[in-house]
Formats: sequence, structure tokens, C-alpha cells
Amino acid sequence: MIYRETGVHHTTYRTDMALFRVPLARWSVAGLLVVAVVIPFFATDYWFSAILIPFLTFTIATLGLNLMTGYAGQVSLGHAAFIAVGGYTATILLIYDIPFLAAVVLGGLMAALVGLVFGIPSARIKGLYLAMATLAAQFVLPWAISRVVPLVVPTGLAVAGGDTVYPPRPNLFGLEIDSLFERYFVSLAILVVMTVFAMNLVRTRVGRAWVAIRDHDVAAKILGVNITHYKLLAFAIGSFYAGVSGALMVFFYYGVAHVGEFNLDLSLKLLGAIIIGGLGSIIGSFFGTAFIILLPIFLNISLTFLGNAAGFQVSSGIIAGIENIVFGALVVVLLIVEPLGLAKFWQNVKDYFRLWPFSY
Amino acid sequence: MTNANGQEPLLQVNNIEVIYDKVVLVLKGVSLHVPAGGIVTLLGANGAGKTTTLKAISGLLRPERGEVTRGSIYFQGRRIDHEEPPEIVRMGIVQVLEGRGVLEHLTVEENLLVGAHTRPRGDNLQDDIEMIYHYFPSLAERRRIKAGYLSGGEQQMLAIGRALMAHPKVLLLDEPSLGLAPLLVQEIFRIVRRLNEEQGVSVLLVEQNASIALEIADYGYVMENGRIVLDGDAETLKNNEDIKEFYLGLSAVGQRKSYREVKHYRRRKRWLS
Amino acid sequence: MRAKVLSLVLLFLLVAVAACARGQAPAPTPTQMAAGEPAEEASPTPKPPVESYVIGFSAYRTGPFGRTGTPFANGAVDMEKLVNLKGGVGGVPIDVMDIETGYETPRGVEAYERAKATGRMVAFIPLSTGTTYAVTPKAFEDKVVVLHTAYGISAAADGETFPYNFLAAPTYWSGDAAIIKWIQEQEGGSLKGKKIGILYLDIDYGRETLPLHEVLAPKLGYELLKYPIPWPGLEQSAVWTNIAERDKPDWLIWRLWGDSTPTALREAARVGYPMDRIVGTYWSPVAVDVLAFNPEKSVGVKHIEFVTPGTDFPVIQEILTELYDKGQGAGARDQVGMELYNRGVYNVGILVAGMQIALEEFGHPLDGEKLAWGLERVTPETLKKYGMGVADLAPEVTLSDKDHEGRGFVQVVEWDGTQFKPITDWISGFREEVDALVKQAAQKFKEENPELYQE
Amino acid sequence: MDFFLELFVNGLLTGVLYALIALGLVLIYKASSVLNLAVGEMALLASFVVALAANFGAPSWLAILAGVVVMVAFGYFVERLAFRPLIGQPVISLIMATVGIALFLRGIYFILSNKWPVYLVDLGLPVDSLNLGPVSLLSSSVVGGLVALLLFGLVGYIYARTRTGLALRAVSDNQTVALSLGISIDHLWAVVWIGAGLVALVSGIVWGQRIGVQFGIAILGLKGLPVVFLGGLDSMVGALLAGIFIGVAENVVAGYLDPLIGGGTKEFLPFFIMLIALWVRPYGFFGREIIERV
Repeated sequence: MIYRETGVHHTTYRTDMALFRVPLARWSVAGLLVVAVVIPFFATDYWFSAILIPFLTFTIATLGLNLMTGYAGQVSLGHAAFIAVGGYTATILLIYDIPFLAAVVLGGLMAALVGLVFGIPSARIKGLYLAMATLAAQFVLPWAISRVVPLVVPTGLAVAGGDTVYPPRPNLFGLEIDSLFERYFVSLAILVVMTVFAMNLVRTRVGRAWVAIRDHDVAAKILGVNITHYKLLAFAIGSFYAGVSGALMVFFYYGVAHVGEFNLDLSLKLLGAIIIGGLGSIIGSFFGTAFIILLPIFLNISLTFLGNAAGFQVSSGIIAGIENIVFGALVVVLLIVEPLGLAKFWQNVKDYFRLWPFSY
Repeated sequence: MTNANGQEPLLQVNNIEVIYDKVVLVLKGVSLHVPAGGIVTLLGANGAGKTTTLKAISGLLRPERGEVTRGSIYFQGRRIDHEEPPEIVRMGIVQVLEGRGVLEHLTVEENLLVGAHTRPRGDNLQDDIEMIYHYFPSLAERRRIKAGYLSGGEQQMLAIGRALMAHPKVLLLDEPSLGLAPLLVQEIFRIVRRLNEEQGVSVLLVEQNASIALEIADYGYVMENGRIVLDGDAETLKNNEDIKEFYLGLSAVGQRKSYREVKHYRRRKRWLS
Repeated sequence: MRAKVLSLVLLFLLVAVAACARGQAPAPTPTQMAAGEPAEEASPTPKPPVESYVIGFSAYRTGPFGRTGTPFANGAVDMEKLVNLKGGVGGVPIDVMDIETGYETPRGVEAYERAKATGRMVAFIPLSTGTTYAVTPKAFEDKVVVLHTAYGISAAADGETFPYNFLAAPTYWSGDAAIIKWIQEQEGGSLKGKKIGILYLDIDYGRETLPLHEVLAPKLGYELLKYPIPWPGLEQSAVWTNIAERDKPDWLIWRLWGDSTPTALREAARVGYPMDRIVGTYWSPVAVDVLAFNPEKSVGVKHIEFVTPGTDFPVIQEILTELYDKGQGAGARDQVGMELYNRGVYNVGILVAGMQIALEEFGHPLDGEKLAWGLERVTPETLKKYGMGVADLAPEVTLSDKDHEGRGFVQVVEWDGTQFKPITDWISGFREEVDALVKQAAQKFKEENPELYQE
Repeated sequence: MDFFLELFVNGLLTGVLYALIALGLVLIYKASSVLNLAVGEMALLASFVVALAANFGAPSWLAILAGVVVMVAFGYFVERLAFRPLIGQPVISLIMATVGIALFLRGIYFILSNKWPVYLVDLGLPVDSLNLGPVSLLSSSVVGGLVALLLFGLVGYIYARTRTGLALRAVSDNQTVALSLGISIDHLWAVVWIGAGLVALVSGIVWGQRIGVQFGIAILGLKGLPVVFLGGLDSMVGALLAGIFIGVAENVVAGYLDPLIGGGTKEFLPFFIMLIALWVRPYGFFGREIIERV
């Protein structure tokens, strides 16, 4: 009814390999894009700066982590550090008058390079132990950044070895990206490109090799997959996404590069996002980001709202406590109900409608 | 339900259906009986559902997201298909897992002690351990050695011995012959027979190696594709043409058939479906 | 079961989204709160011309610094209530929207936007350096006062470069300069040959005053010893062994914060470093830190203050009688009067003073621009008149359009076993060097953000 | 030499306390292969409860008893409500669940501490520094270290000598086999969670004496990570030795190097050590190697 696969027959390889194999899927994606394009015309400043732009920029990072962890099975606890590398690189390049897009891409590449270095242990270590190796990135990189940045940046807010840097306003082919509206669209465009790339990537030889490594690396090796090569590639690509998202966060969201933002908490949150959203699922990255980044804000607002409606003057600390409790409990409940994440839940909904009204 | 002797069987499985993951239907109505003091064998090819049947009895399905959705299992007249494994073991059903599930990092003796976990505190376990060393003398020499370092046959012996520590009434043996040399298989089956006779333990034996299983068993069931397709006394089964053909590897005239032909033929001829 | 739970979760999400969409800013309550209270009669106009003036506040009672954030937040909220009980600002209640952020900058930005969405935000209290950095450019555009008392961007002391950022309290540089000045006095006027160690968290905040000391040390002849401590600084015994066994500095200046401070106190006690030779910056060691170590063992430890701690002030007494005695206090009673608490009171008080001054000139409705104008006219006299009692807490603040710091006066307070007590008058020092740093940093900000100054 | 000795001994004491945090991680990991990321929050809750009880005037023994009651209840309910329903799920989901529990505990701590701010676990232990020859130590650290060692001994004894310990070892060896022998995994998980709760209680009290009752205790949970990975996730001996090793190494190296390179050594030295160690021994020094077959 709503999502029907039956009746769609693929008579050529081209249609069979298409990104969206069912016309309806194509239409619904197109519909989502239309929504994404229309929303900003109605959004307030609040929605832009507190909901939409963070969502877009964080989702890019989540996508990268999901490629790395969800598809290739390389758990990383240092993603925020790679984000920081990308953000700082792009900011510094922008200060040196490198064009905006080039700065973003180079920021991504720099992060990829650093990610590659920290991915080297993956040749020998895996699983939880590898996660710990990447945790080292989370401690070493900010330390390095706070020492390198003051040497490179001609200006710097704090006089003393300040690692806090305001980027110049980026401009795209001569047009200044200034208003929230413009920031939103540039972020959206980049997110769409990155998403399409990710969707295609996981369907190629690389994606299949990753899944093989994730599911059983010894078996993958026996099948002739060069596992070291593909693991490193996973680190590079995942960190590239992190770097790009870092650049966008600095330019469009925070408006400032401040190393304190890219802490372990962020890394854990992103990991949480892909687990909650669904490991090895592109759409799961979107759901997960929404859950981890936006839900606490929603919770906070609605709890305050409910508290006020009920006539209590509740201190924000109590609300924050309840927010933590509810959020933590939601995470556990969600894992119990649907361990494969929100993407799986989404799948179930789709399956339900696909077969509707015949449930078996 | 009673068997031919008019006696209530020790263990009875009535028409059970097992579904994994809420999707995969593995057993489609399996019934079997194990009489007190008997050895019953369950034969069948890979994937026929033999192991699942055992796990349905011992309650080990749950961790694998399997579930008995229909039918019932009775042990000594008590329904057990929704009991937890510890309770089932306490009642006297112990499964010896396929592939010598020894606890590799524990010593032989510790393995045996763990086997007695369900017995009340304060039981004298030393006599039992000695009894097991008596049946499996090669274990006695290696009592302080980590089980992971034992040979395959010794591991299988340890697994069986460990199961005995729980004082079971029924032993569920899952392919004890797997991966062992023929001589060792012979020895293990001899011991199983002895245990059955001397200790009065009933045995439900899952095997692919039908000839040896039917040697020691009193009664046999043949499974295919999640169903029991044939059952009968061991003697009857041994003489059944189809069994001879498919499980004992003998042609109708008692000659060995080429393996290729057997497979070919099997694929064409099934009892059901 | 699964379906049920999921639908419940979804339902909850829907409610949450609906609440966001409808309210964004959840209905502020000061008007409800003030209802039935004497506030109504006290206000000159029966119906306020504006619903309320919103002060956005990124509070953190949770997160890694929740322990230090709590008294501050409670102080601010209590002061809000007190101000509203007394009729608000010219009859208009103020609404301190304390939004919990757990010291996370994204949440801080969200809090800013949430407060801004009310359309009535005149000022924002970020209470975090990261948030200050992130909202400062926004505030330029939105014309909203950002008040960061003794943290955030020190360069904002230059009011011409930062029209909407106000410290209304000394910068870190002023603080350390005053400490050096005070130590110099203790040493009989000369620091020649003395060793002064700086124990600092190895982050921007900790490092910020190093350049000042690089300038002062050669000038005054003291030897500067640096003891960086990596965040979060819960284990410091190596540093302290160095201090005690090798360097033996004559004085220690602390630039720690949060959980690292009790640890430092403990290690100081272990190696036997004299407590009375420790002078901390504004944020360490504060009372909650000392209590988390040992009140008796910490006697003599000092830090500098821009508000006076204690409860012996009319405004604090009023809070105790009007709120806490009636069970309406925001926090624990024994935290009232702690320096962090009084700072929260001061933050709201100085904004109210600015608003009242602006009100005299412009009348209702006020906005951020007018508030900034009002704040620039805060002097000891005007603060006394309009500050609802906070002038007692910080008597020496003089702001102007050039100076958003207020001359940088601090006082040294000492732990006497039960509380921090001032042991000096309001002091400052080495203004020339400090001003040079402010100029330099402000200049850099200007160069980095040319677009904020185009017009 | 005195300088070195002081660094060494203090590092040793700190190391034992790191090992204590690691012990909580190892307990859970051995029984369920789950990395318990809530270990710091559990210690935080425990220390808060004890401090709060003491604050309300309860004598030390009663305060500790309150902590025991709360932590036992916590362990029981966490197993019952969160982990039992998750049996059979991928390990990463279980780890994520511990993050959820950590957030939950934080929420509780925040609410309670907002209402009743407490600062210190005060059990009347001396806070004086103790001078052993040239070395100055904190007496509370010494007591804490001894308690920690005692706890290690106790847990080690339980594992090696008791019936439950044997069952726990069986479960950590092979869960399915253990289940087939009638060992109740649910029951054992409850036991380890309660055990981990009690270990958290001890580390909460010890650390709460050392750094005060504050959120930092939760952050300390992270300090346990390099320790367990260095020692091997499933080895208690490894946890103890690795804890001591990291404590001593970071203190001694920081003592000598920090003045030269300007700090930060402590920040990543443990991780650096861990990285090298993982390269040499991918399963930690005492960890059980997993033999993989296709």
C-alpha cells in the first residue's frame, strides 16, 4: 500500500543495482529532500541554530563513524579527536585564504591522514582492545592541537598559546555564507553528497570487503580480502567524514574552533548514536544523531514545559537530573526492545506496511 | 501416554514445534519417548533438527533465541518445556554438548566439580569423582591438567563424566563420536553402555553414525527435516532397508554403494515432503 | 510488549516535539510566581508594559563541574526571585531562564537560542568559556549583553571592541597581577630572588595568565615556575613531589578548577606545603573545594575574589528570610553566602542595575542595546542606588563604554576554618601591563573577525 | 633517590586504587564479556550514599551499611531489569546499555546532590600525611591501598576456592557449557553485578576520601580502562599488576619529564603504554588469548 515491492521487476542490471530499487523509495527520498529544502523557509533562528544545523553537521560525523564501526567493524572511541583535527585544519586554511570548499575537503583529508595513523594498530588489534587504542587518539590529539595551533595561527584570541580560533567567514565562489539560511543549505548540500557517497560506497567491493571483515575477519582473509588495507581504508574514510563535519561544525555551528568541544563525551555520544540508530545502516546514522543530539534537548524542553504546566517551579538542575535519568532509561529500554537500533525499527515498520494487510 | 510395557516413560516429547528468532521453524512436530533405563538413539543427517530437539529438552534454546511454540515435554510426569536449564538439570536431565564442550581453562577436576553445581552444598563429591575416574582412568592421571590440553577423546570422556556428576536420570548425548577415531568411539560407547547398565542412567543419544548408535541403543528414531520419519526397535531399524541404505551405507544387497549414488538417490527419495 | 513500549516511546517523542514547536521557550513563570505576592502592589503600574525581561542563563548543576556550578546557579535564581518579589525592573519581572547545559557548549548555544526565541532576551550569562566564545559573535548581531564575570574572553575588558560583552569583574590578568602585587607587599616590597610557582590546568583557561607572568617575572625579579596539570587533574602527586622535593617555591598561584582543586589541597597537605602560601585565582580553591578536602587542614589557603563572600549583607539576609525561611530557596541553605553563590547573586544584580539605569533614561521597553548603555554607567554610586543591594558585595566596580571590566579590583580572601574571609581591601596592580595585554588581545579579535565591525 | 622513592611509593598507592576500579570492570567482563562503562558512576553513587548517610549523622558503620544496601539493591535491579532481558544480544548493545545506566546514575546523583550537597566521605580516618623516612604519604591513601589489596585477596579467594567462584569461572570460560551444567547465568550475573556494586562501594569510599565526593569519581572510571586493557580484560591479577604498573610509571615519568616538556605526560602516558602493550600482546599481558578458527 505504502511501500510495495511486489510488482516491481528489474529486467536490467542497471535497475537492479540502482540506489533506490523501488519507485516509491525514490519518491520518498525525493519527498524528504523537498521537506529539507522547504523547512528553512519556515524555521526560526532557534530551529536553525539549535536543531537543524547541529543535526546536519553531527550527522556527517555519525555517518563516518558508522562506515568505520557499523560496516567495517572498527570500533573507535576517538572520533571527536578526528573531528577536531578536521575543524582546526579547515579553520587554519581559511585563515590562510584557501577557498571554503577546498578548506573543508583538505580538513577532511587531514583528518583522514591522522585517522590512518591511529588506525595502524587495527592491523593487529581488534574489537574492544582496538577501541582502547583509538581512545589514545582522544587524549593525544587535543594535547597536540593545543600545542601546534598557537604556532600556526597568526592571530589567536587568548594571548597565551591560545587554541581557540575564530574562523573568517567562509565564502563560496565569492558569495559570503553568512545567514543561518545559507549555512543550512551549504551543510545540507554537503551532507547529501556525503550520504550518497556513503550509500554507494557500501554497495561496492569496498563495502562488501568491510562487511566481510566485520563479520569474520579470518574468513575474509581466507577469501582473499586484504584486511589491513581495508581496515585502514575504513579509518581513513571514517575520519574524512569526521574532518568534514568538524569543519562545518566550526564554520556554521559553533562559529569558533575550541578544542574543549571535541572531548571524549562527544566520541561516546557518536558511538551511542550509531548503536542506537543501527550499526551498519545509513539511515540509522540519521536516526541515531537525532536521538543522541536532539532528544536530550527535547527532553529538557518538554520536562520544563510539563513542570511549568503542572505549576511547579522546578530548578533546572532537577530537570537536568530527570533528563539524564529518562534518557539513560530510554537507551536501555530501546536496546531491550530493539537491539539492532532504530534503523531496524524503521525496517519493521516498512516491512509491516510492505506486507500489509497480510502480516505473514 | 504409556509405552508398550504399560509403563510411563521417563521422558516424553509430544509433538513439539520449535521456532528460532520468531521466524525459522526448525522442528515441526517431534515426538519421542525415553523409557527409564533405556538407551534411545536419534538418528539423522546434518540439520535434521536432532540437536535442536535435545536443546528443547534441556532448555538451552532460549539463549539462542529459540522457543518451543507447540507441544509439550514431560519428564517423570512433570511438564518441563518452560523450565529454566538449571531446574531441568536439577530434575535429572543433563545434556552433553556437541563438540566436547569442556571448560578449557579449568582443570579436569574443576570441570568435574562444576558438573556437580546443582547438587546441594555439602554433598560428598569425592566419591563421585573417584567413580568417574574409575570409568575413565585416563582422566585420573590428568586431574590437575587444564582441560584445554586434553586430547579429543579425553575431552569427550571428561564431558560425559562431568555430566554424571549431576547424578542425572537421563543423559542427552550429542554426537559423542564427532571427530574421534573409530577405536575411541568404540571405547566411549562401551562406557556409555556400562554406565547405563551399572548406574541405571537412561540415555538419549543423538548420532549421525547410525551403525554404532544402533549397536548400543534399544530403540531408535530417525529424523529428517525437522520431523521424525521412522522409529522402531534398534533391531528393526538395523534391518530396515532404507536405514541400511542411507545410514548404514549399505545397498539393498548388502554391498557398499558409491557415496555419490547415495547422495543422488537420497535427494530424490525422502519420506516426506 | 515490544510494540507497546515503542509506541510509548514514539508518543513521548511526539509530545516532546510538540512542546518544542509550540513553546521553544517554555512559558516563563516569574509572572505566575509573582502573582499573589506583594510584588503586585509594589509595582507602580498595575499591568507591566512588557511580559518580562529574559536573562538567558546556561547553568550547569550537572556534568563535570556541577559541584561548582550549583551554588552559582542557585544564587542567580534566588536573586531573580528576590528582584521579582521587590517588583522587578520598573514593574516588569525579570526571567532568569536557567537552562541546564552540563557545561557542554552545544547545549549552551541551544540555551542561548532558546532564550533568544522568547524575543525578550536582554542578556545572557554563559558561565562557560566555550559558550562565551560561541555566543559572542551572535551577541554582536543580536545586540544582547553577554555577561561573563571573571571568565570567558579577557579581551572583552576593551568595551570598544566588545560592545556587548561585559565582565563587570576583573579579568584573569588583573587577578594575577593583583596577586603578584599582594605577594610583593607580603615580601616587604621586593620579589627579587623569590620563586613563584603557577599550578595550572593545562587548558586555555589555565595557561591564560602565563604571558603576564613572562612580562612581570623579569621586571620584578621573581623566578616563574610552571606546573601544568592535565585535565581533569585528579592525580597530581608527581607535580607535588616536584614542588616539595626540588623546587620549593615560596608562593603558589593556583589556576585549577573543579575536581582538580580538592586533590591539589590534599597533595599540598601530604607534602606539607604551607597552606597560607597558596593563593588561587577566582575559581580555585573555592569553599566547596575546601569542604571536599578538609576544612581544618585548609586553614590559611587563599584566593582572590571580586565579590565578598558571606551572609552579612542585607541582600543575602533578605534572600534567607524571604526565600529560604519560606522554603522557596533554590538550593541548600548552607551554600548561601559561599563566594560562588554570591557571584550568582551579583551577576543578576548587576544586570538589574544596568536595566534600572537604562530604564531611567529610556523607559520601557528595554533591549540589549539599552541594557549595555545602562551597564556602561555602573559606578559605585549608581550600583548602590540601582543594584538592589549587590553594591555591598562588589563596591568598586566602575564601568564605562571603554572599560567593561570595571578597573579590576579584587580582594584576597582566606579560609578561616569555616568560611572564606577577606583579609585585604580592594586591590589591583600592574595596570599598565594588564592593559597592554587587553589591547593586544582585542586587536587580534578585531583582525580575526572583521565582519563584526563592518557597518 | 628520595625523590624517586617518593614518586614510586605514591605511584604505587595510586596504582592500587586504579586497580580497584579495574577490578570492577574485570568482574563484569569475566562473567558477561561486557565492558561496564558505568563503573565510575557506580562508585560515585556509592560514595555519595555513604557520604550522605554520614552527613546525616550516621556513624561510620551505619553509613557503610547504607552503601552496602544501596549497592546490593542496585546490582540486583540492574541485572534484573536491564541485563537479563538483554541476554543473547550483541555485546556492543550490552556496552551501550551500561552507558544508559551510567546516565541514569548521573541523573540520580545530580538530583540528590543538588538537594543535599555533600563534599567528602568522612569516616573519621586520619587525613594527616604520614612520613615514612623520606617519603610522605597520605594516611588515607595507605588505608585505602590496604583495603584495596584486601578486597583483591577476598575476590581472588572467592574465585579460586568457592563453589560460586568455580561457577563464575565456568561461565567466563564457556557460557553455553555452563548453562548445560545447570549453572544459572541469571543468578551469577546478579552475583557479579552485586559484587561489582560492592567493589564500587569500596572504590567509591576510598576515592571519595581521596578526591572528595564529586563527579570526578565518575571520570575516574576511564582511568580503569587502560589498566584493564593492559592487564587483560579477564584477569584480576593482570588488573592489579597493570594498575600498579601504570600508577608507578605515570608518576615517575611525570615527575622527571613534566618539568622538561611542559606537562601533559600523565594525560596520555597510560594510553601510550597501553598502545605499545597492545601491539606486543593484543590480549593484554594476563588476558586469555582467543583462538580463532573459521
